[in-house]
Amino acid sequence: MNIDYTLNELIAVNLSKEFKNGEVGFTGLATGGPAALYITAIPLVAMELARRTHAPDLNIIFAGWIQNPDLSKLTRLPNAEYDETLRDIPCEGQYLTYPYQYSFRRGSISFGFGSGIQIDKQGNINSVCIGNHDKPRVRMVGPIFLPEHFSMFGREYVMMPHHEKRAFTNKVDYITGVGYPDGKKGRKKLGLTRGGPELVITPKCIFDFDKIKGKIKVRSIHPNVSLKDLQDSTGFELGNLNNIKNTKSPQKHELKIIREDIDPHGILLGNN
Amino acid sequence: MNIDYTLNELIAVNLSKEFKNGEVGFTGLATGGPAALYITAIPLVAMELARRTHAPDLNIIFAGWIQNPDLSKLTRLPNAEYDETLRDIPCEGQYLTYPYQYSFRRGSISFGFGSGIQIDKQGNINSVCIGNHDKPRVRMVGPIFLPEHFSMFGREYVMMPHHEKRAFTNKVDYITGVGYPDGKKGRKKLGLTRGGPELVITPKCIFDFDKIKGKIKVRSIHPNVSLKDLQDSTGFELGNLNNIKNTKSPQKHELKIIREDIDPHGILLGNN
Amino acid sequence: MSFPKRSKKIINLEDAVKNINKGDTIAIGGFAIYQRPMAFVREIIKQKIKNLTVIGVTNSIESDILIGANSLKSIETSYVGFEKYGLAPNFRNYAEKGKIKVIDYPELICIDRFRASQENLDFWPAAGLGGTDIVKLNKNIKKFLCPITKKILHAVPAAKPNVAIIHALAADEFGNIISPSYKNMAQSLDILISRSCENTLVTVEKIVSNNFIKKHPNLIEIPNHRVKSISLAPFGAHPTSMLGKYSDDEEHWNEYIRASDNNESFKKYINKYIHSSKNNDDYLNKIGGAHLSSLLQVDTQK
Amino acid sequence: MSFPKRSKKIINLEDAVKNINKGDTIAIGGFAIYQRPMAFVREIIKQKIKNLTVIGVTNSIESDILIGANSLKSIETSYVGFEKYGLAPNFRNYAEKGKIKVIDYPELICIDRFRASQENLDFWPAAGLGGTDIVKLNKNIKKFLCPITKKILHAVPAAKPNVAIIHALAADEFGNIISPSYKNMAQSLDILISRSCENTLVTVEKIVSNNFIKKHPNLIEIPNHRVKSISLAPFGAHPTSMLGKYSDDEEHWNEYIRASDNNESFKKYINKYIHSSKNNDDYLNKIGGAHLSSLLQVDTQK
Repeated sequence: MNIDYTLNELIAVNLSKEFKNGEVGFTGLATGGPAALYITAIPLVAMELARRTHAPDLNIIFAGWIQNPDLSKLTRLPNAEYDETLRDIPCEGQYLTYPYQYSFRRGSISFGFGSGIQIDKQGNINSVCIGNHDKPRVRMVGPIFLPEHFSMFGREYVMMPHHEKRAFTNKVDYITGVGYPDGKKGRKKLGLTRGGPELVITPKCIFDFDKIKGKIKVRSIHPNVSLKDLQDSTGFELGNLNNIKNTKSPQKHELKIIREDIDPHGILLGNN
Repeated sequence: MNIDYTLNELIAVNLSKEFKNGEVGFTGLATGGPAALYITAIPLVAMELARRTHAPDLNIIFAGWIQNPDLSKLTRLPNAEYDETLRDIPCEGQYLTYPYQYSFRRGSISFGFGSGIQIDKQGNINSVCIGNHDKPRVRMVGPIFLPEHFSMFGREYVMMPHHEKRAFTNKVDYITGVGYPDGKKGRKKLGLTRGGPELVITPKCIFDFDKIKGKIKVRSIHPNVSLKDLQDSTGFELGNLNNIKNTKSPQKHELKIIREDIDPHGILLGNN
Repeated sequence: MSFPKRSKKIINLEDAVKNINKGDTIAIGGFAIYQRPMAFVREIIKQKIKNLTVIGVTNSIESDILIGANSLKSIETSYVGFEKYGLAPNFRNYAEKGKIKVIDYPELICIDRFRASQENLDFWPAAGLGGTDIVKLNKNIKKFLCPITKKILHAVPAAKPNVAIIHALAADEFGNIISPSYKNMAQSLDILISRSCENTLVTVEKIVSNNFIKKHPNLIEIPNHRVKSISLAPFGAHPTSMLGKYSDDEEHWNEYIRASDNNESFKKYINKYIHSSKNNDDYLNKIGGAHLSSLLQVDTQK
Repeated sequence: MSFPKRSKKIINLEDAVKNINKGDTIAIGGFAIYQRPMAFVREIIKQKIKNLTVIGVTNSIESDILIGANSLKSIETSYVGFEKYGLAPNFRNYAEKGKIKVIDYPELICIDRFRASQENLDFWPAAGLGGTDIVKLNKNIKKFLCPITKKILHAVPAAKPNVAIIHALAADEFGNIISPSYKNMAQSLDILISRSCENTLVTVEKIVSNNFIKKHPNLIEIPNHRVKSISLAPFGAHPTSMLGKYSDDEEHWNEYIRASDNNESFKKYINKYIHSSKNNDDYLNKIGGAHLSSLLQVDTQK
């Protein structure tokens, strides 16, 4: 039986299985279509799906300050952190003193979602610049909250909306968030006692990490993506991919929950 | 011309002259008649008098969280920090997040008022215990906010409701707040870069400090107190007091402001 | 489609107290004589849990009663006293007999110790402690120099409570706690300690619906995932006050203080109000409906 | 009896800006694209004050416009961008040409730097920075070990702004500032920076009576003694928003972004809205009464 689903649905469903009951998931707010889709909309659907399947006690933190929003009341994807749209959405808590009074540093957040312009083989992420820092070829917004995502959250899902050679590189030009230099051991030596990237999710595949060796590896390749396409779009060697499995297709009942209950108007995942 | 005044009025008027325009004065809340009179009521009257004479921009912080209360609306001296009496008194600000978010440590407070069970020649104060700490002869409440009074406020007025030998001692049994061990130099060596006791005010005299030598000395003796009485009530040598001046008597207009404007019902200073 | 159900966090006070073990280090919510989780504390005494350490800021009857019931081995705080009701009788008595270990910290530093725990730091950098006996008598405070300016500082150890206990206005069954928007020290510290510890046990005046929570999301400063259990305990702070809800019970404070005059009378007090009370409802009946009603406040401030 | 009069802190915006000197390190209130003291920033540009350093948390148009007007020498922050309006054009352009020094800090650490100043610490102890280029490129961050557990930490330098500038709802003539009780990051950070600096210059939407202040004492989180001057500047955050009062001006943001396309058009923009505007009133007339009215919000939340 062949079920029809979109790439966004594929990613959301696979992500949802990563979350355990009782955990707390953190999304920030990105803007611009692809970034917003990957670090806000897909994670929200994935977490809501987890709540409706195996993790009813999962807490969703939306835009850094809205706890367990009623997503069915969304009329559009909010594009500002502090405007009426988020202020007025029904929810179970507003962390108004976020973030400086809150215990994110203590480990309140089980996992988060982040993105950058580059990620490398060790899982380091870059959101600052391409080229020399003091006169860069491309200057981006800055570190923002990524160093915190990569050190104080329990784990980080790196969401990359574009799978291109220049973004998946041997070594990032600027380390905003630290991956696994010399593995978990290396993190510890740097004083990083928790957290780090868990998966890297792209339109073509899902990466995970050999956390001992400190090396990224392909966990699964999305259906209809060729091994050659994947390697050609990636700036570092992927090694032998012959035994790589396909990313698991969504089940019918999972798609039904997404389409009928979580995102009936296609505000989050679109109607593509 | 002889003007009739009370000891409380004498102290309040003399204190008021210590405050400069634009300063911020801090009172906590003590309970029990004598302590409350000395660290709360007299300071409030003194500060209000300063506001009405030479320091209109003086800010009063009452009970640690009420800014510039309308004292004429007091119907009794409040005896609790967080009850309706203080919540409902008209004022210009309530520091509800006091004290941990506030910039007391940055130097917001010009001066404060504190007391203890012992004070010694160097100006060290004790509010913790008499005798050995782990099995004391007398155990008092603890350090409370005094270490902060003596290190982060600009200066401290020590208000001692009883002038007795056992309270004015060569060396306190426990240093809660640091005076001038080896003078100001000694404070600096301990990392204390600001603050310290300025005056010690008692029912018999006003002490100040030789801040270079780090030694308490009598600044003035209250009218009608004999030199012998003063020395007999003090646990350390006062030295030659022959040239000591009398504490300055209040002026008629100062008493008029206190009696008619600040404390018309005698709620603060009593009618004694 | 039927979805899995969320877990409820409501348990009996009796069961909640079973989370406390002999020898634990506990933080008790409230401030001085305000909003203390007294119903919870009474149940600790009823269950005869011993050898506890209280880490506090300013403490009063919630610790004094534990001391008098021989439940505390030590207390780390800036103050134990009853404010307008004078000195804390059991604390003073036990301290002077050397029967309780007292570790003194300044008031602000006591709060900093919880801030350190909240932010996962093992210490807090404190200025202004030099020369005090607070430092001299406490080997856990370490002198160090500011890494940037080399100024003298002291590293004060984080609070690190095993368990935190607070009394709050209301919660839903999932454990989202309502704090009033007009807060003072008691509520501010409750929020802080809930963020300093993974075992926060909460008693509440009222259980409200999840819809009520959704109507007031800005009042949720302690979200369900910071809370281990919720137990219903109306008038749970009695005889301390809950500003905006009820005043402190002056009559009962005085009864307590009189009872603390000697061992025998204190035992009688504990027996009457704790050991021979079945539960919090039974306690409240002993205090009396009319008397409790007389403590209720009018509050139009949200 | 006549008593001496309290000093008033109200001065013209033009005079307030004279408190800023060439080379100063300034903190600018608000957060990202919310509640920025834009009227004040425009007056800085009008008075051609140069060589400034901005110490921030997340920055947007308030810094981008200063960069485009050649007023900034450097910026220390976690973010310069326009959120939903995309990248900050002048920031990006100047950074890529090496014409502005950018010192990167993580978002929470940016806030910690102000907390350090608030508490008179010269550093803040930060965990989790090891291995980042944030540390590698910044000689002012010093590695040190926790004095108690010897865990690896980094000492991040305090913010230490010379001057802080914020835009607020209202103030009385003595300088007591009203903050809404429903606050978000913009107002929280404004309060924090007012406590980190002895030169806080405030613009307000409205001057209110001292009696109004006395009616709402719980809204005074920035008392007069933390404030150096008050200047009236209605719509003083335009084109950024003031949640509960007015929305951001999407049309004007887009005009600004179009103008930032090249030097000439940006000069034209600055000339039209700043150099050839007499004052804030004149600016508001250029934006237009009807257009400003269309931005007003309905807010029943206090």
